[in-house]
Amino acid sequence: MKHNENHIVGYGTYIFVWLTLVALTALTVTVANFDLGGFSIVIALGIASIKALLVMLIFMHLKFDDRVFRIFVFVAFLTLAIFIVLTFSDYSFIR
Amino acid sequence: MLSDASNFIKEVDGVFLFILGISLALLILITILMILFVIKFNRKRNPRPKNIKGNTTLEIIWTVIPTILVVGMFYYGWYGYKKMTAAPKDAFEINVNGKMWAWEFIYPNGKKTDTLVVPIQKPIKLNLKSLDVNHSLYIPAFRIKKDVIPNKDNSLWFIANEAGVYDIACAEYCGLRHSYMYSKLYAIHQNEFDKWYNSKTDTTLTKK
Amino acid sequence: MTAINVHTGDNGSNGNHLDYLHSPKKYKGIFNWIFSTDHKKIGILYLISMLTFFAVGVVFGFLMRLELISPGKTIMEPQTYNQIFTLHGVIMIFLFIIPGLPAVFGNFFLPIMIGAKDVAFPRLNLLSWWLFVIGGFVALISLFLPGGPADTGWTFYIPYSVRTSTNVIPALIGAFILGFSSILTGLNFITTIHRLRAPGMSWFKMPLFAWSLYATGWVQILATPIVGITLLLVAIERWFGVGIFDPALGGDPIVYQHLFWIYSHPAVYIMILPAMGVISEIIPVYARRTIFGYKFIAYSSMAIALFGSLVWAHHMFTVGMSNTAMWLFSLLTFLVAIPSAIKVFNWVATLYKGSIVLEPAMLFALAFIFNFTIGGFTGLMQGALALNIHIHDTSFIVAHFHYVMFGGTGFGIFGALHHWFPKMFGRMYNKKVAKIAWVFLFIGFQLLYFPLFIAGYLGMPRRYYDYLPEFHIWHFISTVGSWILITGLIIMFTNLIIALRKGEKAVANPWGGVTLEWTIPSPPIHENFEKIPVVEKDPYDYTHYEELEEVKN
Amino acid sequence: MNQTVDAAVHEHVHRDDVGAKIGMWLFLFTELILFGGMFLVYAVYRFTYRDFFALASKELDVFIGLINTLVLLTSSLTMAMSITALRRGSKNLSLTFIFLTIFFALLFLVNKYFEWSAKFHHGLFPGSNELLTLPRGEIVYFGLYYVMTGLHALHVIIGLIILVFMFFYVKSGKVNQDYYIMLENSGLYWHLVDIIWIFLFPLFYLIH
Repeated sequence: MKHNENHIVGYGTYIFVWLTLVALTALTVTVANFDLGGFSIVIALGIASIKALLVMLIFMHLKFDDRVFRIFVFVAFLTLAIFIVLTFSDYSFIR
Repeated sequence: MLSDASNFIKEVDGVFLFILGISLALLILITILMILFVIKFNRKRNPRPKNIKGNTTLEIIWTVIPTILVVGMFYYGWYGYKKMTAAPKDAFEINVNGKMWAWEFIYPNGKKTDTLVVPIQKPIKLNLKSLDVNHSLYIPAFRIKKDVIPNKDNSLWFIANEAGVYDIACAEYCGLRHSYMYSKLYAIHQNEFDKWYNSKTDTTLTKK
Repeated sequence: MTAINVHTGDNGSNGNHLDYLHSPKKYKGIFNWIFSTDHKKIGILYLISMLTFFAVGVVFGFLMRLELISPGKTIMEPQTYNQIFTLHGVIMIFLFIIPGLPAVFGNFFLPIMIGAKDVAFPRLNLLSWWLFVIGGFVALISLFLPGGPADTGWTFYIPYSVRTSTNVIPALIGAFILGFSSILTGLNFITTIHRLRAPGMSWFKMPLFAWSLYATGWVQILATPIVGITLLLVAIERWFGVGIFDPALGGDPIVYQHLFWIYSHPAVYIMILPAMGVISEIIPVYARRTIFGYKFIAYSSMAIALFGSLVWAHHMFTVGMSNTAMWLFSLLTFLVAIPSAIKVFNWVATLYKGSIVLEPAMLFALAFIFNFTIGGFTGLMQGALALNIHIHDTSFIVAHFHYVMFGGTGFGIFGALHHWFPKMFGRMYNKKVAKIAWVFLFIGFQLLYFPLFIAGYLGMPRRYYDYLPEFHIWHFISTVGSWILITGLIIMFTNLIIALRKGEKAVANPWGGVTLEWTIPSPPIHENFEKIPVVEKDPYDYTHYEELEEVKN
Repeated sequence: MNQTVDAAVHEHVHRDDVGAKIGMWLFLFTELILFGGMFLVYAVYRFTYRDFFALASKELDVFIGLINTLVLLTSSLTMAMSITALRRGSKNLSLTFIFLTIFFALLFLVNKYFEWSAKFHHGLFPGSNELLTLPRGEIVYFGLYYVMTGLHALHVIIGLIILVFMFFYVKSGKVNQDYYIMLENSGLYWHLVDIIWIFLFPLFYLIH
């Protein structure tokens, strides 16, 4: 656990990630102009998830921290996903 | 268990007795074991304890057996419930309005009543609508209940097997006079019902 | 680990350190308490405030039962009744049962049991108590406002909660603040357990109470925010007329119910899990043997926390959900029964070949198992769909959750109180009186709640101010039961309060326990341990009793 | 987690950086679930009122949303870099980055202010007569829009206040090369605010 604590992420990595994030933003705005039906929400949320993942892994240091943090974050997101999926077991199948 | 008033009594009371039987057996077993152990392994009688750390076989047994039992209970409950969901196509449909704090029943021919009158031996479907807050139409003797919720089309159905007078209650808290939101259900023979249904004047059977 | 001094005459202190009640003071008088970051003092603060709120809740419950002793008006108007049952629910749930075990006994004993000097964030701990008190007062302030307290039931169901003219917003904001108090406690405990276990105390050498608090902590963190935001949204809706849940503005009352129960069902496990942990502590001590199936009990705590978070919609089987949701939630509800059953069987098995002595705490533990088993089985009945339709929203449900919450958690709290009282206050109560109180509580409890099962099955809906004459007998028995129960409460608390001043000095280890809290003086010193212990043995290692007797023979 | 760490922790019981970080993450989860509850409400209503949502979202200005997205992403970058700077010992550079982050946060809020006031100018605010004439699906859309972006803006303000404190802490040396966990935790909070916006942006501005 200790040795990871001393990892310092360089400016270059951050700027690279930031550029990627900006590019993904541009992509999602561009894609939104096309009518893709039900897919548009999937794509929009997919891109947003990639962006969020990048922020968490690099900006929030999850990639370099102890494993226990990644497990925690996974559990938290899983819980939220389960809440949504189970609620939709009602709404998706209602007549 | 108590009557044969509606077509769902057998399922509901059946599940109840099924679970009650298993529960009672296990409750008695657990209680007797506790009392027995407390007496038998009392400190006076048994000053030297034995440190048993566990037993995997036992753990597996008392994981697997409850699992089987509860899955059985689940299936029994689901089976009974499925019958409640699908109203027959030829069901006689009555619209029900729930409002603070009374019920209103509207028949296909436009007749409006504050008590529910239905013919026996015939599927009845109630279409539930709320005019204000949540209510729940509950006929205890028939073992049925459904919430009446604004912006939502709920319905329930039943067959009244025996002629008689039954209570209709509101089971979802709805404010000041929630506990007075009672009405009556009159289950009568078809020919009697037809006569009542086609008469213009008499809207309730309370005088009868 | 230091040798365990069973029944030695002294209180375990070597005299060099003052106990926590007399430790060096930073502030004077009451400020020494309400600004203290000592986890033990905060635990006591919680105990006092929680019991105060409990007393208020009991009074409301007593008045409700009195009103229901016979049909028609007995002592109050319907509006008063509706407000009283709402307050009874809000107080008992948010101010008594949820903080009851984690915040009081968890705060006091978790750090000691895992060999730490304090929790991970002592100042946050104090903040969480402050939030608790503030939240409690905000929730109760409506008693004195024109319009009176909310009359919505503790569930605040939409749309009634945006229609009623009573003071709903204070109750909502109060519950929101209390939610954050609960979250901070959970956050603190999880971090404490991850970071501050004594050297050698691996996860599977942790006492089971710590395990249950760990599981509870996760539920507190991952479920409570949902109800926080939901209640906040209702408040915003009432304030600004924003359309979110109100059907008149396009909202959906069902989505409110989903959100409400996503928290409020797991909340039941926030209430019961620590009580299960307490029972797992009490039984080995008075049976004087190691717990049966340690790992299975530990894992089942986690399993309950997990499955308990997936079953909320079984409160909504009559609202008209899709069939898929119906069978899914019914099945999941049944699955949560399995880990609970495993615990009960392991507790009973722990009695086998023990050396049992029926001290008050043990009696409460046995009553817990009995009540919880009844509560659990009647819970199964509600998991069964066909049957749920009939008994949902009847007094059957009222009886069921009182069996779990009061007969279970409530008795668990009383058990914990009797088990740890000498350690917390360094005084011993009168055991005979405690046992008499237990008899009153047990009989009163059964009389109070069992008739409600019968009335419920016969069709007595809940939250009724008035009822049909056919239910009279059951309500009458129930009300008489409430008097017996309250008599028991009065005897019990009088006994404990007298013991605070006049009880004999307690020894360090009056019951012969082996977890870490029994190795330190009663009451504990300021930072619990003079030297952080190194743990080698299992948490419930009673083999020395076996050996002790072998030497004798 | 091994024993040596635990022993080390006990020696410095008042300084446990990893513990502080665990606590911060746990707190972030509560924030995540808090917004998650609203995302759940959003999902249900979008499912129910698909077309109305698409229609109502045309009222929002994608350009302002895009600008704000870029502003927040950039503020996350400067936030992350301020920690690197501090840990590499360049205090002044770190202060500059924190200052930039605060600047971007303010920019976001100013932008948000103009966006909201434009809406208010058009009469689209909760409880307004104009809003109540719209179809129910659109009322709900605007209800969610105001509540979700409003609560997000509140978090930006809280983050802003924290960052101002951090600026002075770093300046005074209370937070320094050795003891940077406070700045790191503030950063975690700030990035979470960013992540929430990453999802809010497509859900409110880009749906069609």
